[in-house]
Amino acid sequence: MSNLADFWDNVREQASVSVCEAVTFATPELFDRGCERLIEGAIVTIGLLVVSCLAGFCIAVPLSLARAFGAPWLSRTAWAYTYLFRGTPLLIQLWLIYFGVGSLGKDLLGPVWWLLGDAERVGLLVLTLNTSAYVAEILRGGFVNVPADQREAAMASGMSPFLTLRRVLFPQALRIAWPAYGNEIILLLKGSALVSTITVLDLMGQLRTLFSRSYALDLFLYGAVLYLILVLIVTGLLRGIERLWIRAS
Amino acid sequence: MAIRATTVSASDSVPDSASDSAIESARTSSASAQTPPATDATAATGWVEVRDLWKRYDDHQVLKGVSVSANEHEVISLIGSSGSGKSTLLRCINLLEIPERGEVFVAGERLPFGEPREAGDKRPRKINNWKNVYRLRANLAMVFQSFNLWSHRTILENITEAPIHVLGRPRREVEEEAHALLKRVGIADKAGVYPSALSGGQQQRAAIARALAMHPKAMLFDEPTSALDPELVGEVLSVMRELADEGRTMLVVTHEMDFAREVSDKVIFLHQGQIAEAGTPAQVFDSPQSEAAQKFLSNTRIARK
Amino acid sequence: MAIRATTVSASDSVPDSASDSAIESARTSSASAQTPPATDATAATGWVEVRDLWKRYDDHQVLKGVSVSANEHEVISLIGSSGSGKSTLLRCINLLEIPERGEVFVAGERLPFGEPREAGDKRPRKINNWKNVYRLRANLAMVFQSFNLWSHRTILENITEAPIHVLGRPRREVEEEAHALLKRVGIADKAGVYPSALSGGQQQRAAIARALAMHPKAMLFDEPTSALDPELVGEVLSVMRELADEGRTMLVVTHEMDFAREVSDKVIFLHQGQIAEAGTPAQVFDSPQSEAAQKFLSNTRIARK
Amino acid sequence: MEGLSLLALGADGWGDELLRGAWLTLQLALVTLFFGILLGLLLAAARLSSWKIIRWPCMGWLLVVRGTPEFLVLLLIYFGLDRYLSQILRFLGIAEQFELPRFAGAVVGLAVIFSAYAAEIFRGAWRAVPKGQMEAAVAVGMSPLAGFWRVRMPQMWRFAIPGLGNLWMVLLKDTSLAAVIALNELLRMAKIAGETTRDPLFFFAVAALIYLFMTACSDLVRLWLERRARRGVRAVAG
Amino acid sequence: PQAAKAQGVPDPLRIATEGAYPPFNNVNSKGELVGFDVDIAKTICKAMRVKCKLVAQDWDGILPGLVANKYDAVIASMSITAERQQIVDFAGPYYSNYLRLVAPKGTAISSMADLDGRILGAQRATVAAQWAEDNIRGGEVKLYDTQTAAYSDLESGRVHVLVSDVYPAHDWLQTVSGYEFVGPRIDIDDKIGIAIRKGETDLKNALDKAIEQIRNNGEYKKVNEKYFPFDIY
Ligand SMILES: Nc1ncnc2c1ncn2[C@@H]1O[C@H](COP(=O)(O)OP(=O)(O)OP(=O)(O)O)[C@@H](O)[C@H]1O
Ligand SMILES: Nc1ncnc2c1ncn2[C@@H]1O[C@H](COP(=O)(O)OP(=O)(O)OP(=O)(O)O)[C@@H](O)[C@H]1O
Ligand SMILES: [Mg+2]
Ligand SMILES: [Mg+2]
Repeated sequence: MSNLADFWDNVREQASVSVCEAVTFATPELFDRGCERLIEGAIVTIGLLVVSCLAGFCIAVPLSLARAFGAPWLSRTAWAYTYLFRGTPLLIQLWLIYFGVGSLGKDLLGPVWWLLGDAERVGLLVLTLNTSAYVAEILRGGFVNVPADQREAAMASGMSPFLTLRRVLFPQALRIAWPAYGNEIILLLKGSALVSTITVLDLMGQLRTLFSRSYALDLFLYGAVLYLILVLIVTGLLRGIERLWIRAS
Repeated sequence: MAIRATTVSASDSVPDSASDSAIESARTSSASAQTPPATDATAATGWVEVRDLWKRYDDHQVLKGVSVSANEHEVISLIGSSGSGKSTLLRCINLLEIPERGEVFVAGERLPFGEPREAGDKRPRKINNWKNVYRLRANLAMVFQSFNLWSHRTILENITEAPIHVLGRPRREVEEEAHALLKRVGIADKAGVYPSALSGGQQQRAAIARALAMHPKAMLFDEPTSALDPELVGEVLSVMRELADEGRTMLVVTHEMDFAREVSDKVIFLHQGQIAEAGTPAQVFDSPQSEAAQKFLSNTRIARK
Repeated sequence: MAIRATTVSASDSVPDSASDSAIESARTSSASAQTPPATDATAATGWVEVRDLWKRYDDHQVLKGVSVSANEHEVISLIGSSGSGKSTLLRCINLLEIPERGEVFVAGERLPFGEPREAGDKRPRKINNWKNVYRLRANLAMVFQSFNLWSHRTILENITEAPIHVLGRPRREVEEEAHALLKRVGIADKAGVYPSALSGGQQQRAAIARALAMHPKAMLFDEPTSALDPELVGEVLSVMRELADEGRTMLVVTHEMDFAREVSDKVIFLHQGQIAEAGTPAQVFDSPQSEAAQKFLSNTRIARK
Repeated sequence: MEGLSLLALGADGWGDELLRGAWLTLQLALVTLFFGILLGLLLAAARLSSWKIIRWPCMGWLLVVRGTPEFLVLLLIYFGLDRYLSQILRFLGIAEQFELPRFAGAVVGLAVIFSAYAAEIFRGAWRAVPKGQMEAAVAVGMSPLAGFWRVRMPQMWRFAIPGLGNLWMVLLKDTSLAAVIALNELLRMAKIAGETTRDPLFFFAVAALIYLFMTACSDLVRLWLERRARRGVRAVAG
Repeated sequence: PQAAKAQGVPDPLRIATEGAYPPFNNVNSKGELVGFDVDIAKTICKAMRVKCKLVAQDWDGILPGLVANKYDAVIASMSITAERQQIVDFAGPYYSNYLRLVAPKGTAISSMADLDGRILGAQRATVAAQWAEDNIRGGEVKLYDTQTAAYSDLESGRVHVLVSDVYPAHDWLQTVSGYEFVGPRIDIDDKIGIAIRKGETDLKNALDKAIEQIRNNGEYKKVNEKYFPFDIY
């Protein structure tokens, strides 16, 4: 565990140093002064995004299935979950868990403190839970809109519901849901900026810290450009996957 | 191979769909005519059988007590006017629709849905043992009236999908066979394209190939030649004859009276959700008893000739 | 009414689709056979005409120089094996697909797409004046091979949609007529339900009713009886005869050779994207010249009888 | 007990402030929704246009708006719009100084953000409508525009509503960005109350409940709309 | 005092404050802005004989709003720093500030060296945060959005010591037990001023004059005593 954490710290430091060395010839002086911190922040943001995206998706799939096909009680439970996380601001979720539950302190929380004691872990946890709720709802929309005859053809050839799901419903639902899913990833990327309010030094955290020193509005512009680059990368990946599918329809 | 087939037919008349023997036995089954011993009062007499089927959509009663029994080797044609419930009957047989009342037997096994019912009981029925249903469906291929090809898979993938993932057969073998099937139905050059790029008739042929690739014991065809030209109709007809000779049971919904007359052992005329006429083609076409059948047949051009 | 019809036929042979007169003239058009004077070198000779049509999907050349001309009153049957390009031809006529090369005339008007082309030019063509296309399409109803009923509208709404919103006719009148049409095709009781609750044949009949409700000058039918039972085929046949008598031009893709023989003035046999045989039904069916047609017809069961 | 008295309406408690904040949030969100959907449809149409000259700038715009942190978009629009409008008005000699009302500024900013995401959802829904449906429409002589309104649009909703529902939830909470331009919506009111009483968590929890109430009501509407949009479609569920 | 109102001062004078920094500026349960900053603002306006229009504005947008002419002055306990002076001018100062460390009672900190290996908390965008970042080498610094959040983490044990503006911390210590000021007073020559747009000399002069005036006539003292038992000028 601690090995991984060390490794992560190392990556952050070294990557930011080398990136900044590489770009310094082309970037404005103001940027260079904060460069290493900004790049380090960007790497934290990427880490948060990747992990919460993957973990959130894994949680979202069973949730969306429960929503779309589950028995009423199951569907309603899943709805309550998604609704709780979609219905309240991410900021409030972060604060209630970090400051609220966290204020119970190390002794009361016991092993949970491992998770709640550290701001980055709390950020990751809340982002994951939050995005899983949104993605679940998006996927549900995809599932219920797959034409019924596609499912019937699968069932008629003897597929079990699970197989039908895996081979027919899921690929088609994902295709319907894809643009909305892309939206969610981008919203998550930018929403992750809120973890800066619980002391995580992600891109926004570094940005605001730097800004509070210099009050140079340009800094926000550079920050915006960095976010834009991240969004560009995400959009590119999403589009690439979509391309593969469009061929097929 | 022969040995395997025998073991399968001995005790459990429905081969386990996930094992190799299923396919083998399906292929070589012409040798083994197995009607299981009648162990209980409700045992079936045909390989595919439905008894007293009632099916309603909302307040529209589509099927009103239909019973059909099809033995191995047997080809049964279902004819009847549009909206009389032919497709619904086929869909009930592999339980894509759950009837309110009635029983379905496949391979002598009673498909396990719900308790026997009182006549007046209108609650929707539930299926008890879905596992059984999946297993039996793999032996009961269906060609849909609207083809229902999977839009996200190429034609080849549409065909190999179920053999690989339901029957667990090796991909290479299945693909080889799929190519052969595509050639047989005349669309070998379309293996790699998606269904949306196919003409109506080509889609229908792909759907037929998909059903054949399962080597099912019984097949349910819903107007399998509706989009085909006469040349191809003849082609499909001969494929179906071969299938029947191999011992496969077939239920065919069709509007082509020539077809029904030439290919089937039994013809069933459905009228407003009930069987109005049943018998050999000669009986039904040449001397129909019921008024409905007389009227229906007298209006067809074939009868006029 | 008669006066209006005359004014329309005098100068502009395609009535303005948004005005009342369009419908009136469409209804009473049997009196006015109008082939416009040949004002330029490329003037059409038929009411619906295509010349030297080439259409390619990716690298698959589907149509290879097809020319068809249909006069008023005329029923033309398109036959040919599955995949030969029949549907594609119909879709090109109302420009659902844009051919790479060729010309389309409707009502003597040259549909305005692009400049005449060199043979080798492979750029996709563009349409210059879409307005014209919309106007002409309203006079050119189509029944699709896969019906394409609007899934979000009831059957009644499917039928009244275009007359109300394209032709601008009053709702009450259109609805009355729609009910009459539904009765005529035998699904009067399905007016209020959505297409997904209809059987295949019922959907096809709804699609036919939808096309009829437009009172088009010409109709394009893509296998309009594929899902119908023989009784209904006879019924549709008689509807089409009436339509022809009213002066409507019809292009019918069909696999029913009886049907083609009985109803059409001209039969065109399409083979691999080219016209292999054309002429009266007697010519095509009884003494086909081309090898492809001979083979096709000899394989059909009808020819065998 | 103490908590409840904190929430009293009137001079002694924070209840009325929070409710006023909630009302402002709701107003902002509703007005933004209206303009956001309109703008989103336009953007989606431009995005799907076959003309590169329309499509590419639109893609660029969507990328920039979606790529920039929301509060920055809002700041830029509120402060920027103001300045440029002033300049234009001064140039035209109509007015010396133009001040964009804060509410309008917030709506413009939020609508710009909302529409960028909505456009993507509409694009997906557009594509999901089966091809034959539009073909049937143009084949009866509808112009593409008529076909769009009468066939594609009604069928698009069933694919779009789940995504739009999510966006609506996001929007309802994104109104808190308006705090940057001094609008005291719900979340900021909760923050202020929390700082003043030194009990931010309590007020956040209360705000969360108010948000939940608002979203619960709107989710009922959404479910109803979704069911309506799926009429005529055979259900796959079950 | 002068009969006419000060020259070059808009009437009403639009003043922004944050509204979430008790006891200097916050909103009470009636929805009114209150606090030391607010009272000073009102007193200054009275001295200049102009009307005051106060708005509560989120901290992040407070300087952009000033530059964009949404209001004319910011009275929000804003420290005069070189960075800020690049984009705005300051009138005043109207009070001065120093820093203290706050920690649970009994924490052994007597010099800076004792901070090594501890986690230090501060509010972001304050001089305290700046000082911590510049001067803490051996420990870790965590930055919080609000003072309250920082207190909260001190209580949960995620940070060990807070470095804070002295007056709000003083105010907070009145409400809790178990915490105290530790270590020496950290004097950083922090002056708190009124931010105005660059180049508005008339306004600056008028404000400076008004501050001097209320210092002299006892109005400032009255306000001061309302909040603190010692002079904070
Ligand atoms: N969208 C498409 N993309 C690529 N190829 C296509 C597409 N549509 C049709 N084709 C191909 O064009 C050929 C002609 O198709 P068309 O639908 O015209 O056939 P058809 O004569 O109507 O056949 P059928 O009787 O089976 O309906 C077929 O080989 C088909 O695979
Ligand atoms: N999902 C449904 N909901 C409501 N009614 C339905 C549904 N599916 C079918 N029906 C009705 O049930 C009746 C029988 O339909 P079915 O599809 O079995 O007819 P069919 O005999 O196959 O006719 P065709 O030859 O036209 O295909 C029809 O009247 C149809 O309207
Ligand atoms: Mg049917
Ligand atoms: Mg076709």
